Amino acid sequence: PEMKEFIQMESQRAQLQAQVHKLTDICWEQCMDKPRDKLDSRTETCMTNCVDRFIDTSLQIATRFQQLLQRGQ
Amino acid sequence: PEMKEFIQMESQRAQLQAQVHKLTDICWEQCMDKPRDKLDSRTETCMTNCVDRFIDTSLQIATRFQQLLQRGQ
Amino acid sequence: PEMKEFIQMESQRAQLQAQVHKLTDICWEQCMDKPRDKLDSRTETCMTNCVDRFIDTSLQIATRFQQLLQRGQ
Amino acid sequence: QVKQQIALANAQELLQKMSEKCFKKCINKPGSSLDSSEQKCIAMCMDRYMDSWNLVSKAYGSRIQRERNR
Amino acid sequence: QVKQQIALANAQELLQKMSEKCFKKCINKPGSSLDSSEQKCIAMCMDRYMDSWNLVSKAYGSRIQRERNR
Amino acid sequence: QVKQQIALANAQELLQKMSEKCFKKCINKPGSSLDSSEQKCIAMCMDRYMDSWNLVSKAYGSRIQRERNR
Repeated sequence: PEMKEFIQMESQRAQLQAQVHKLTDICWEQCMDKPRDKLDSRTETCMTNCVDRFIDTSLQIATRFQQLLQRGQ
Repeated sequence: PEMKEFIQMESQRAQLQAQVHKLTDICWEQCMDKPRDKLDSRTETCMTNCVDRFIDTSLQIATRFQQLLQRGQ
Repeated sequence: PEMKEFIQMESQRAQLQAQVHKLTDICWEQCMDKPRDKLDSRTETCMTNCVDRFIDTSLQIATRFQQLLQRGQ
Repeated sequence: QVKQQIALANAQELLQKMSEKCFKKCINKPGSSLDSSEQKCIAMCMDRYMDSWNLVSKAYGSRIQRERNR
Repeated sequence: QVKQQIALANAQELLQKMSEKCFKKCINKPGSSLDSSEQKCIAMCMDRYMDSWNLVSKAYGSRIQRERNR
Repeated sequence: QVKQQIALANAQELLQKMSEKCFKKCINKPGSSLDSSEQKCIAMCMDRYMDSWNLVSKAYGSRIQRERNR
């Protein structure tokens, strides 16, 4: 049982990391202009907002999708 | 044998759906400007034409590719 | 043992081909304007430079990444 | 069960695509929350994406039929 | 057989890429059929994509050789 | 060992992404070698991409926490 839990946890971790790669890609395209010496605060704010707004978007879409499915049944 | 057929059919269905996802992606980029209240008829025509022209393109390329292969042998 | 070597070689060849597909995609976007009758010499030079500069970029990044990892340990 | 897994995979792929496409279409500068116009845009975008998916699915299906009957 | 499967996978990947790239390069507004200039563009685009693939393949191969000999 | 494989896959994915993103940001016309301004750009781009990855990772983690506690 420990082995199973360990594998589940690691597989979940791999999924989270895949999501981080995808979000970094999306938000890099949205927020990064020319790379500079440092992440300036405007880019930093844009990045964290981008992550949260992307998740908001996904949640809104998933919620509405479920409603449509239930209405359809 | 029924099980095998069933699996083949389902796997084929999965491939078709993957293709529908890809075509929707490509034709969405080609035809959709700002999303509105409804799919207007211009966007609708663009979408169906896009699907057919994409398949025409693929068929033209596949046919020519086979000709080149046969000529090469 | 021969079988194993054969499989290793073929799997390596598959990886190289995947890399060629990716590089062709990237350099096609960088160098190809309107497709013409022939690959003109300017596009050709751009293509081969693109491959070498992409590999330079990857090597520079991989080297620096390893340095950062070692410094971090 | 195979059928259900494919249906689920299909729904998940659709949800992912819609999230990416509608985020790109509706959020230009990500702010501290989704404002109402962004929310409205996302809802419309999602509906249009599903319309498009259905349209493409039909067009693709009928094209395959036509090719088979040639 | 492994060899053939890889060759097949390689050809399929190439066909897919060419379809996407040449559709994007040659069809700006999809009409009710491919007109002759679009068909010509697709044929040229396909030939140039294969030229590019061969060029990249050679350049990549010789680079790998150079790196190995360093 | 599973852990190490995931860590390795993660690093490889990051290296691949950085190569593609920084090539696109820093090399406009590929010349016969990387000039010093391109090399500088790549180094900065790589550092910023890693900063971004860390930032996104933190923001995503804390969002998941918030959603769980709701």
